[in-house]
Amino acid sequence: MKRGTLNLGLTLIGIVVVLAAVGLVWTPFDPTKITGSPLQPPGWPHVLGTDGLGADVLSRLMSGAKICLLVGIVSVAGAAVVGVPIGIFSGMTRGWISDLPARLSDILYGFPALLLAILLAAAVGGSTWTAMIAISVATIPAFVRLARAATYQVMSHGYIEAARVSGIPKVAIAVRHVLPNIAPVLGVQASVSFGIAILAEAGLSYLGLGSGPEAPTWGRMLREAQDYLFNAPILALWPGLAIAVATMGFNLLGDGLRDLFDPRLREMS
Amino acid sequence: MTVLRRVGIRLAWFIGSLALASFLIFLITNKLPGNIAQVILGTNASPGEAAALEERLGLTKPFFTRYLDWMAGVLRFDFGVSYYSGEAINPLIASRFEVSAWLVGLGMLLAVVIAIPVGSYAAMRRRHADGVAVSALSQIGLAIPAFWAGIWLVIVFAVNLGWLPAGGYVSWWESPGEWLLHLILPVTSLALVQSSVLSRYVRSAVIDVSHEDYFRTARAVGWSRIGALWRHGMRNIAISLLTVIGLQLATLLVGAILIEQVFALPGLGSALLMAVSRRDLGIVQAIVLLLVWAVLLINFLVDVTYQLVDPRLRRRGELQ
Amino acid sequence: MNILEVTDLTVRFGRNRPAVDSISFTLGAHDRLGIIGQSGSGKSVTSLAIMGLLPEHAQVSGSIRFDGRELVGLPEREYRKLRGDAVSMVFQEPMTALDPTMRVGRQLGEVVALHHGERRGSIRDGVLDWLGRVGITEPARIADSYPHELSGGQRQRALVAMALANEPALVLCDEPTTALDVLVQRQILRLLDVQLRDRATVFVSHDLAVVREVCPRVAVMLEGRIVEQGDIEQIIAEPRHPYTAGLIASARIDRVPRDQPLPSVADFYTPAEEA
Amino acid sequence: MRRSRSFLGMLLAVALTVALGACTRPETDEPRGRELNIGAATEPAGLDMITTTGAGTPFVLLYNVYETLVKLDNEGNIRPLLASEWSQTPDRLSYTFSLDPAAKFASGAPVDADAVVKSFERARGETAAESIRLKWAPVDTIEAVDQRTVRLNLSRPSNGLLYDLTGPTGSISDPTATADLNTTPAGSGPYKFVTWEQGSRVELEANAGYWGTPARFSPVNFRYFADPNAMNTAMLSGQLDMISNLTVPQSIGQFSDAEKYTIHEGTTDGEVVLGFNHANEALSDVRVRQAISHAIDRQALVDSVWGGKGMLIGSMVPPTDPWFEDLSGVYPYDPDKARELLAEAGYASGLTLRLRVPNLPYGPTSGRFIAAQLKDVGITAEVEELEWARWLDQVYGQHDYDMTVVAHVEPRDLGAFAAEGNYWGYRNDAFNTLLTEADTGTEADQTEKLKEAARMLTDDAAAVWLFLLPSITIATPAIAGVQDNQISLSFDLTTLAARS
Repeated sequence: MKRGTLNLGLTLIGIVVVLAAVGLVWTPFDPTKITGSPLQPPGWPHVLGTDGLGADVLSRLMSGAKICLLVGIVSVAGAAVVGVPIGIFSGMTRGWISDLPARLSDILYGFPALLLAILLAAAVGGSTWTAMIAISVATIPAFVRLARAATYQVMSHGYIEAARVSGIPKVAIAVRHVLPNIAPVLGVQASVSFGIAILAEAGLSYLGLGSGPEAPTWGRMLREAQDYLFNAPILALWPGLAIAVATMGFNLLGDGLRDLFDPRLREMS
Repeated sequence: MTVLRRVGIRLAWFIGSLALASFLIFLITNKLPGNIAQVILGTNASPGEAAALEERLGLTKPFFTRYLDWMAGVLRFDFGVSYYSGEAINPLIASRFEVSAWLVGLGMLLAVVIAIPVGSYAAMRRRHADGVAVSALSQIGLAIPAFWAGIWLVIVFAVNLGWLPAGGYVSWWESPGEWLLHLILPVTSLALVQSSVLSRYVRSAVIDVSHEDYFRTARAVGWSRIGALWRHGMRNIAISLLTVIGLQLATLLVGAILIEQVFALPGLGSALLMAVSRRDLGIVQAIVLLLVWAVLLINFLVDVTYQLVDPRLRRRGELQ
Repeated sequence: MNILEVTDLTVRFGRNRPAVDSISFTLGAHDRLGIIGQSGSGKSVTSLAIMGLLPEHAQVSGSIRFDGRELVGLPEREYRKLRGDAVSMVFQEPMTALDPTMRVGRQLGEVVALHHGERRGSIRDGVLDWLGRVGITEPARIADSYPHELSGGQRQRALVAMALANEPALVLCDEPTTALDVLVQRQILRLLDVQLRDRATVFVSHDLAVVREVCPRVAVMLEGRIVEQGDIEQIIAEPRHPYTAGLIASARIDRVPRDQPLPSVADFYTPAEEA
Repeated sequence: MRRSRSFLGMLLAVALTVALGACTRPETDEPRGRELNIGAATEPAGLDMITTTGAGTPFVLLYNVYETLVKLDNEGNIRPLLASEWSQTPDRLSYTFSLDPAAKFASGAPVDADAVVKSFERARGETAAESIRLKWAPVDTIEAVDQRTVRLNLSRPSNGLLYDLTGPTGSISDPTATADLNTTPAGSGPYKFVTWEQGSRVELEANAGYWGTPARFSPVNFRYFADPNAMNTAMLSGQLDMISNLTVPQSIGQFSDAEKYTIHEGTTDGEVVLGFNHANEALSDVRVRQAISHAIDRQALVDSVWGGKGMLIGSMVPPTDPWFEDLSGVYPYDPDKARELLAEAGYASGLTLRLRVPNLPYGPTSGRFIAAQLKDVGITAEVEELEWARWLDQVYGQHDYDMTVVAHVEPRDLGAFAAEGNYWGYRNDAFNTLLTEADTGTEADQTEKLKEAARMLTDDAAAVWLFLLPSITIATPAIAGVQDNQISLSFDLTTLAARS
């Protein structure tokens, strides 16, 4: 039952990863070129048909899969790399200096990804990177808070107290004791954030704040499909479906992991 | 004493955050490349004309002078006038806020009304097929982009069936009936996703609560599962659920922008997008400031409530 | 006539070894039975089975007859009427067993209102009366307090009052004193001793000394089975099962010479799997 | 707590403003005519025709709220409006206009020579937008000969002046109006301004005392949509009576039901230009520019990017201008020729260029299309989509680009290639001379010289003219008199009528 969630999540992610991996070395057609007449229905040789310009939808979907994973990985990793050390530091110290990161991340929390992306896109232009950075920055507070709370929990354990008393440097305690102990919680958060990042990228691209025409991300494809909703609604189906599958995969993975680590998570959250 | 002191410290942080946030907002918006003069003049502009317009709009004054001018206005609740149209910003934001408030408020209300029973059901029946099915449905709801759902709702209900308007907004004061008709689809698409988020939250909270000792006590004195959940479970979920809803509300005011775009609703989010695209900084700053402050305020209120109201949580708070 | 007859009661969770493995015991209308065993022995599951509060996925077989009525398979609707009225339970965690968001008096009054809506008008008086009977000195103030404003002992007293408010015929006590310090433990035991005088009681504990104070009869549970039951003094004097002997020895530190290691259950009994 | 209370106060104030604003909305009990809802894309930037530039303002106000002495009809002819007749001296240095004696403003004040002079002086005065002021450059003095006659004395002959007077440059405002014209327009047209809800709509109502043919609709709402698809769905669900211009022509099929919609297709002044940055080394070579011209199958581009609805053009002149000449065949689609030209120019091994497009409906898709086709001839185009304000700043302002795509929607904008510091970095003295000669010469001279100038741009491959934006107006069958072409800056409501 518990494993079911995890396995389903992994299967869905697997589909996306395979699409992306194959897309790295081979796509049926060049996704940036016009290889057929516009708006062909699914068939042969264009398995999922062609888009409004006549490019192969499957090829673009495959090429989009890798960008989608890239967006997820970069934005989640970026947020974790910044947020987790801050959270651990804040969790290991006492006094106002411990509060500072929490309050700063509260301020940051006031800027949702969309707001950041709007400002960022205006500042440096909309692109896949803009979307990744905006999503990443907006995800930082979640990691800070979680890492901080989890660190508190771990710090109350006797062996950490012992390590501190015996003079082991703080950094070593953080790396050797705290990090491994809070890793499961962070893993769950990462997986959930991954799903959110994919959705956010789609939203940003829809508004024209995300990936440009050079990158056929799923959000971008959805936006382009908008113009053909009535002639070829199926164009809006594929990227929408892909987004749903990927997001659901990571959400389910998060849930599955949570169930797996359940007893520890319950006391922490 | 200690509680008061802790609240005091929190208040100081809060005021500091407000000030810092306002400065950051002003800084960021002023560093945006491109300027209003150019946008107003379009592909017709000559450099001299743009410079003259900038001068006229007061954009050539030093940065700090402008920041202080702006803050002085903000504290008197006067956001100045739009560079773009010369109209006062306050009524503009008020009318935009009205739309967003209805959209987000009703959307959230509908989401809560759906989420509490659905989430509770999924929790209570989590070992049964129907409970799992409900959970799975909410998973799907979470994974579908809200704007995508909105697009399909428009195609089905507005375009094909013609039952409801596809977009636009009619004020309640103009025609309550039209107001409602125009809000049904956008509120529904917002609520579809929000109710998935909330129902999963309710589900896990209900599961947690049903493992609590007081829940077992309630059952032992004769409450049914539903009765115990309603009488003792919901009371305990309420605070954290309200927190989640409150924070969601603030972020949704802008987050609903995708829905506003799909349904051509003149809300805060689309006003922000429009103002940014025109570099109408006065409006951008006003909206961003209000939203960020709203989030900070809600955060602050939640913290203080935890400190004052529920000592059980305070102890938890001390840990953090 | 016996108020409670448990016959061949077996409780199973999934495909695991039964948590309670065909146990039987009986209880007269004013009897008190102690059930003793370590955690995981099935003693708490037994009391929850009697209350009908086992998780949904538990499979229960055998028979529990209360006042001549079969409880196994009783519809939830009927069961609900018994709980808190004819059968009630005192739990071991006074710190968390009360709803933190509701005043104590209200929680107590609710138990009465739930089963006896007709007494609606007199509930407040009843609440104060009960709080006084369980030894709370300022009933009115306590009734208007939230659980976190009470001490552990006061909370446990309030829980006892909740369990007794409807004058149940059978009270199940699940480690009611375990979480309290020794002094308060003593007070609560004395209170229970007085208040449970006219009722049937099942008293679940891991602590032989505690059980000995309130119960004349004891059943020893191990791995879901009752390994011996009977008069408590007799069992202490002549334990028949090595596990019982271990329990007794480990409870008598005073008899251990200073240079000897403290005895533990393991010195007397080794679980079959590990042997 | 002080700070947070002031914040709460603000929120409260917001709520109050909402409530009060809504309660105090003027209730008009006058009988209203048939309502007309028009979907539009470009919102006004302000309501004063003289100080605001941008297409949104005249679109709503010109000919509807404000009138001009002469107006441009949808075939490109100049017709009388406030001036019932006008004449020009043989030396072409003086225009005399006779005002229609019936003409009066919505306020009831007469449109007399005094009002016209005041409006014109304002239009060329300090406060006017530079682009408008510049149009008055040939005019020396403006005089009121008598109450009904106005004379313009020119310092040099100008062919463009009369045409310019049909636009915002020549709009006549009510001199008795005291309110700020930027928020409260005051003109003599068949409609009066009611309200502007920024980002949402502009409402006009019939001017009950109009001096000419009365308005046939009231109120008229111009509703603005940031997302063209939202505009389409609004039309499909019956919320709009008209879409002023369909900006996603691919979706035209949605309106194919002739029972419910009428489609009016015509031309506009909007040339969609693939602009080159002539400061770029490769692009300064005419062979590279010609190669690119040959490498793009423009018909295929129109077919897939603009639903096959745009007309192919070869230079910066739309077919409604008198000096139009069909130059669309000069650079036929010929990838081999393109590769040849590139090799000649020394780029046989390839060339990488940045193609920075604005995020307007035609931008990203044509960017993708062009990049795909240039790839075939060995040019790598790195497509980047820029938000409009950034495009204006970086491409238009700072010339930071190699290639870009943008529609030039201003009428008679051939001169853009002659402007000092134009964003293409294009400079051609012979071309500039032709333009000056055209403006000062006779009407026949003008046509001849401008034809030559347009041809010069084409031969030089100064840019690639991808296509001419079509005017696609969708209306319900109940609306009659919808014009096919959209070549003046106005969305002229006076031609429209309700079919009963």
